[in-house]
Amino acid sequence: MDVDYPPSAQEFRSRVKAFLGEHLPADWTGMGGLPEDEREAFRVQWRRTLGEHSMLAVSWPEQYGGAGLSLVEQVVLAEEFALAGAPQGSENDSFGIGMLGNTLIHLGTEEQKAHYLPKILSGEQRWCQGYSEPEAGSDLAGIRTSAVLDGDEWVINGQKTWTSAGHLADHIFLLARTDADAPKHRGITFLLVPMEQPGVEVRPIRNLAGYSLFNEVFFTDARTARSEVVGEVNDGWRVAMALLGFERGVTATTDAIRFRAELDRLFALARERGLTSDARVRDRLAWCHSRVEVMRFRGLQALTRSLAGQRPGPESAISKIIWSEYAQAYTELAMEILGPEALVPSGQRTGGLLQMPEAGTENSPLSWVETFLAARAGTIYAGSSQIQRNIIGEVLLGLPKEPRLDAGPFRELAASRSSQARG
Amino acid sequence: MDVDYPPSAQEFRSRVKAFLGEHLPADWTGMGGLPEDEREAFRVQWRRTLGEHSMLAVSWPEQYGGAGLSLVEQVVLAEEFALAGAPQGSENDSFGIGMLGNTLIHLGTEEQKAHYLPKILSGEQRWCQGYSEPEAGSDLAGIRTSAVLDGDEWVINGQKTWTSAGHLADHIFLLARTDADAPKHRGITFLLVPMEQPGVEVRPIRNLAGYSLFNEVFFTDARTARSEVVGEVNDGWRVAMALLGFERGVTATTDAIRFRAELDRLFALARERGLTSDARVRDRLAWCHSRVEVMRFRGLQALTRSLAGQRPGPESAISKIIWSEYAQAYTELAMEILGPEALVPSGQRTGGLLQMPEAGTENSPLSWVETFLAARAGTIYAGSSQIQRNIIGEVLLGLPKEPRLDAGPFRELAASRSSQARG
Amino acid sequence: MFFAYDADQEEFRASLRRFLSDRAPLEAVRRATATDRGYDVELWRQMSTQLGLPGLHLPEEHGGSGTGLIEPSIVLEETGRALTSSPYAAGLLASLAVLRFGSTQSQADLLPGIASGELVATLATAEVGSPAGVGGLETTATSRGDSVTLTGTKVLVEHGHTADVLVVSATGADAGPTGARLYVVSGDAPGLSRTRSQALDLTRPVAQVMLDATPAVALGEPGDLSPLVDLGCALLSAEMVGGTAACLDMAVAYAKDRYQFNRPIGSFQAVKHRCADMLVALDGARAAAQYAVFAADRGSPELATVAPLAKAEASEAYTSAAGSTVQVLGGIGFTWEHDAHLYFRRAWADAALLGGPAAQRARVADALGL
Amino acid sequence: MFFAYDADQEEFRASLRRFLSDRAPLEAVRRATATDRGYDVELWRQMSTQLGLPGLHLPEEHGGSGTGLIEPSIVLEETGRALTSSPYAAGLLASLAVLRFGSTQSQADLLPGIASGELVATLATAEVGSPAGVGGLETTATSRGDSVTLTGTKVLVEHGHTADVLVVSATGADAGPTGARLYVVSGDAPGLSRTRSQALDLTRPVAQVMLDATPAVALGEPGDLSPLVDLGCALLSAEMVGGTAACLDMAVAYAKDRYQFNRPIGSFQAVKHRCADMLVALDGARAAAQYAVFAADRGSPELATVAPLAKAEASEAYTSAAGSTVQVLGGIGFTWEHDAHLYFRRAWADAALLGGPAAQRARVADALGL
Repeated sequence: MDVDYPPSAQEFRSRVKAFLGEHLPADWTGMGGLPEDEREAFRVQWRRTLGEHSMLAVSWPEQYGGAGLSLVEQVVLAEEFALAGAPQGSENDSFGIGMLGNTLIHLGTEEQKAHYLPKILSGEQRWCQGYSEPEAGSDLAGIRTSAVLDGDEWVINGQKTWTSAGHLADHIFLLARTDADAPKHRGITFLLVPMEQPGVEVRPIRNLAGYSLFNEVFFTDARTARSEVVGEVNDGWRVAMALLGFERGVTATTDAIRFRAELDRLFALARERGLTSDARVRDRLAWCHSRVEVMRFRGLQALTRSLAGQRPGPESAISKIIWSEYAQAYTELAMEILGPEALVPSGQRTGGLLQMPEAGTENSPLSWVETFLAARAGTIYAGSSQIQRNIIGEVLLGLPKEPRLDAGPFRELAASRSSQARG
Repeated sequence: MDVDYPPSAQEFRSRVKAFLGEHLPADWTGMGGLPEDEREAFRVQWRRTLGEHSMLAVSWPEQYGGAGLSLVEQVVLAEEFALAGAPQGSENDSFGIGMLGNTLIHLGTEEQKAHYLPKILSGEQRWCQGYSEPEAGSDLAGIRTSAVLDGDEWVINGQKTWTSAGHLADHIFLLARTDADAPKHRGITFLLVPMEQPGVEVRPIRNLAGYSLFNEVFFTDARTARSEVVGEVNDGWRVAMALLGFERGVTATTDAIRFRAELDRLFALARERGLTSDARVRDRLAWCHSRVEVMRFRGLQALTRSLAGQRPGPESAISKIIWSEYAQAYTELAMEILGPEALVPSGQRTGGLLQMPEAGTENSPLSWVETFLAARAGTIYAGSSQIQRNIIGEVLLGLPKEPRLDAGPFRELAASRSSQARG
Repeated sequence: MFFAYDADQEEFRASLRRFLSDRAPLEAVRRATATDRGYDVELWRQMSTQLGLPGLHLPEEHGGSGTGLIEPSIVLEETGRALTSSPYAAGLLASLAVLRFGSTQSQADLLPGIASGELVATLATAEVGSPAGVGGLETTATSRGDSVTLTGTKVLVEHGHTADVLVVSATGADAGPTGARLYVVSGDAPGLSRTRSQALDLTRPVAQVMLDATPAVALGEPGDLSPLVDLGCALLSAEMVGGTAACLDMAVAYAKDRYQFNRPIGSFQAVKHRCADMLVALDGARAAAQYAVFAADRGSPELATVAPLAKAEASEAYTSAAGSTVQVLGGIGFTWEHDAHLYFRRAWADAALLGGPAAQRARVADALGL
Repeated sequence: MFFAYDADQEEFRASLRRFLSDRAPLEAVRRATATDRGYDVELWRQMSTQLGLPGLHLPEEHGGSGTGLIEPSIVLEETGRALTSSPYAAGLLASLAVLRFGSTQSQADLLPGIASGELVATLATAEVGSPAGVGGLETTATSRGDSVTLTGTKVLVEHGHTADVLVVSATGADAGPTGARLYVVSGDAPGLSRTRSQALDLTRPVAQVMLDATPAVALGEPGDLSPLVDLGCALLSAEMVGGTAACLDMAVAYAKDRYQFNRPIGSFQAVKHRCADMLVALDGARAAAQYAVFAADRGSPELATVAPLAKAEASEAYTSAAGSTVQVLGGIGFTWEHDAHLYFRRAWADAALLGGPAAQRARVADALGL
């Protein structure tokens, strides 16, 4: 069955295909097919091309310099880029254009929109996100980074962590505690902070595969103007939650495309090793196919709901569980297929994976080992599997919450934690 | 490797083997090999034979009419009986001889010992156990059955459930709440109660396979003498916990023997169906073998510790998880092997299974379907898998408990539960 | 159209769910299946005449409503949820066989009666050695002049002991290149003996049907019967999704209501996360079953991979959910009186029908050319 | 004797654990493996001379302590727990090959040096197409008069780039009925080139060893080398059990210490039960590994089923525990600086060595005559 996209979307798809055919290099197989030392130059050039053809801030209205694409057009574009293995922008664009840009468009002041949106789009500003802290992981609302007004400026102290692309950024949007006497979710403010100042220090975090894709960001009397608040002071939790929703729905169908490409790679690996006739491996490969198909079907359902005007909601917790656990399962199967080959894996280093290799990456044992290692992160970041199951249980099924020990003013919680830790 | 039992134990093993060879019918294959209508008569006759040869209350000291066997002798006897598929007594004996008898020997008064032990041994009294209640399952200490002193008698009101062999019993040992103002574990008393009185009613519970192996027992102003307390008044929780320990260790090695017999049956089934060459089935069968071997190895370790004088402890939670989850896994594999044959399963009804079929049972599809259904109970009764994992986490690993909502006087808990249920 | 039920379909589902919960709650299902016939004839009459279910998918010229397969899949999902015992699914599959393989004559003979609910039809294909019943058959058709007789034994025939007409697969000289062909046998034909079976699944009556030189009529020309298996898998998946959802509802309701340690047990992560896992599996199985039905409805060639895939996903979701439900319910879930075991039995029975999850995945691997 | 370690063995284990935790904590392991040689020579000297580890199991006539295999398994469990990088395991397996297959002369030549720790020996058997390295070999021995040369490539040779002597399996005219025979090659032999490999497992140096007409001496007579694989599986299981226990300790300590939502995360059942599952798997794997080692120690024929079984159990326990540990630790467990990934890598590497769990279960099924 070909699920029917609207004719206008299919017409747009042809245009995107034509654009990609025209502008991608002739021998293009994906970023992973480029020599490592050519990738950065390609990214810069490609971003410029996208900008010139209004294919960069595709979700922004045209009045802000965006492409003003409809949702289904955004989806079609994302699908075709995913199929082609072409990036939709720089590593900072998902934060600047996708998250902050849309948040400002919905919740920012006119001044903020006028000031920031052009700079984000032009690439003059490169943004990153400051949410997690060492003591606030699953319990994100337990953040301790503080912002205190000093005249017309916020003075920021604390530490953020797991800041991806932080070393490439010059601005950060972050959550800071601005009222420690309020309950934990109520005293948080969403701030925009320049990073090129003495009070901000970025240190890379090396991940278990040996790559530095994340950073710690330290704030020591760092400053930003009093006006650099998105939403209301002490209402930052709501802003952060709203932000999460803006980009969802567009990527509903691309996960399955990317996992399909990975599965094709795995099928090829199994065929090369002569293992497709092994009944156990064969069963597991068919199971993997089923999981990727389920992602595709669920993606189409989600997209259909989005096109009908429904906002994506907590059901994304189900998607997160499915893809992140599948990512571990299929890479473990790859390890089984490789057998002892995985122990001294041949091939090129990938340069670091957030989730899976770029399209065009060689089908080498080392690429699989690095994908396998990277897959451990999926069940941890952006809400661990434990947190997702809480959401599914409590929000989708209406099961009762656990007894809470973290009500009351944040100041007291922080103090009680310290005394418990000593005790 | 033959793990070495002490020479004296091996000599005793020969005697048990000889006894079984002499007294079991010539064509004996196990209780399951007897026609259903001959089983009861055999049980009665066999119990008499055991009694005549001091093979009944094997764990009791000789002064109380027991066999006075050493621990290793008890184990050897249990092993040989399990290998032969011969019962060690009646269905009530595990409660009367195993649980209550040993509890009285350790914690009973001289009068209680003198009064009860001979009657238990002779079969004059048949005992059952009254612990669980409809509102007190995993939370056993939440029992509501009350006992109130009225002169020289306790007056008992409430309901027990999951009382196995209750319909065959004429006495029950039970836990009753005797102080509702104490915290929940502290106001419970261990009582001995005759069942042949107007205030006690036994109703069978039909299980999901259609058999009645358990009962509800209702108490309406039932009475027992003031002296029928084991241990101290309001100290019944400790008595109940002590009771759990008395028989452990003896059965450490018999689980593996019984699961081995089941696995041999499964291997035969798979061979009959021509499925041992299917790589998936073959892998699962080898996995089953590994699990049963692990039970055997762990049993030998547990026995070794017992013989060295260590009391069995919370590590039995690990054994419970292993065997109960394995029981579901191997019976599910049997369902896979049977395929559509399981849907209209041919064969004799088993008469009801507590866990697995008696030795000698025919290797029929119906016997497997009934074993498969019965296996669902193992992860629920005697402490669900959830409770076992709490024990493993908290007692064996020292992980912190959850916030408790059930401290304070039991009376208030019961009241708060009622208001929550209304709310 | 995009990938969702439309508003009419959702309304149809809702009204059917109300109807079944009013008219055929589980205590009524238990009563009905305990009768010799195994279903409530009056309920079936209402499903047929009042709701028009058996003819939904049939062409209007034969008295049907011409809806395609999506509406029938909704019926199956809801009857699967309610464990309704009725000859609906049996008639649906039999009529799909007639639609696909039947001559104009046999369609005109059979479909109007099926559409009205007056003719109870069923598919008698499975044999002991052939779970799907479209190949490797032992039941044999013998032609003598114009007349055909069948000899063999069919098992797991839904409502086979009461059906008015049976669509039977058989091999024989006229079976064509795939070695199997469909025949129509009347319920009162000579040489036909049929017995209701003692089944694992208590709420779906099945029978063993023995044919001994039983007169039969060829349904149409010989042809590859395997698309029937794919249709069966797709539709069975929808039914299983309904049952899985019922299990989850039951477990969640109990977890909210049952207190231990002065807390609802659903507030414990051990229970909460087990319920969450049930929903994750259900949601995936539902998407797969829905896609398979949509593919079947369109006659898409994707059906050959999607149907077995959906059957495998739905089987694992259902058996796992039914087991988890018994676990969450604890002791009460292990009793005859509680309905949990009815679903547990249905789940395992459905999972084995037409081949279990591993067999389905083997078909997927074959179809992928692995 | 019954099925437990005796008091001396327990005391030996405790003192060894203290020694390793004082002398070779994980930061020292990281430093040692980052050197070219890949281990700390001074630590190895202490393990050899102060603790006498390499000779534990060797006969007293060759300078050993004659303990049997249980004590070496304790060493492996503890070095597995500490991820100690040393040529202990390599020398143990090489010396077991010498004990089992070596002539009196080769035993006298090699064992005293191994026992004293002065001669670092290793087993070079695995090839790309032969993980166990005792059959299907491509490395070939060629005899010319009294001299033998070997040609071929060995992989995954523990400490192969530094070992003084390598015990190499090869096929050839003199290999006997099983097609494989063991030879001794000196580390400075001509035609020998060896390179340390970039390995998944960061804490166990392995090398690729290429032999090009390299002079060798037959270790003894030809014979069936498969018992070496069983010994290897049994001993590797002990090592994996040690690593599994270290993972569990790490996860539990963190779960007690880490607070989120104003509670230690170990008080949440999601974390608590995951840790409990780690202990369940560890406990089973430990029993299996211990039994396998006891069987190996006695030369019991049970070893042929028990060794692969133990290897499969230990592999699944270790890989699962290492993954769970990363999960319990959350983000911090995903960093290079934290030690969790050292165990995660070792777990998966050990699981693949000598064949993964499915391959081991296939061996079990074969041995059971299934």
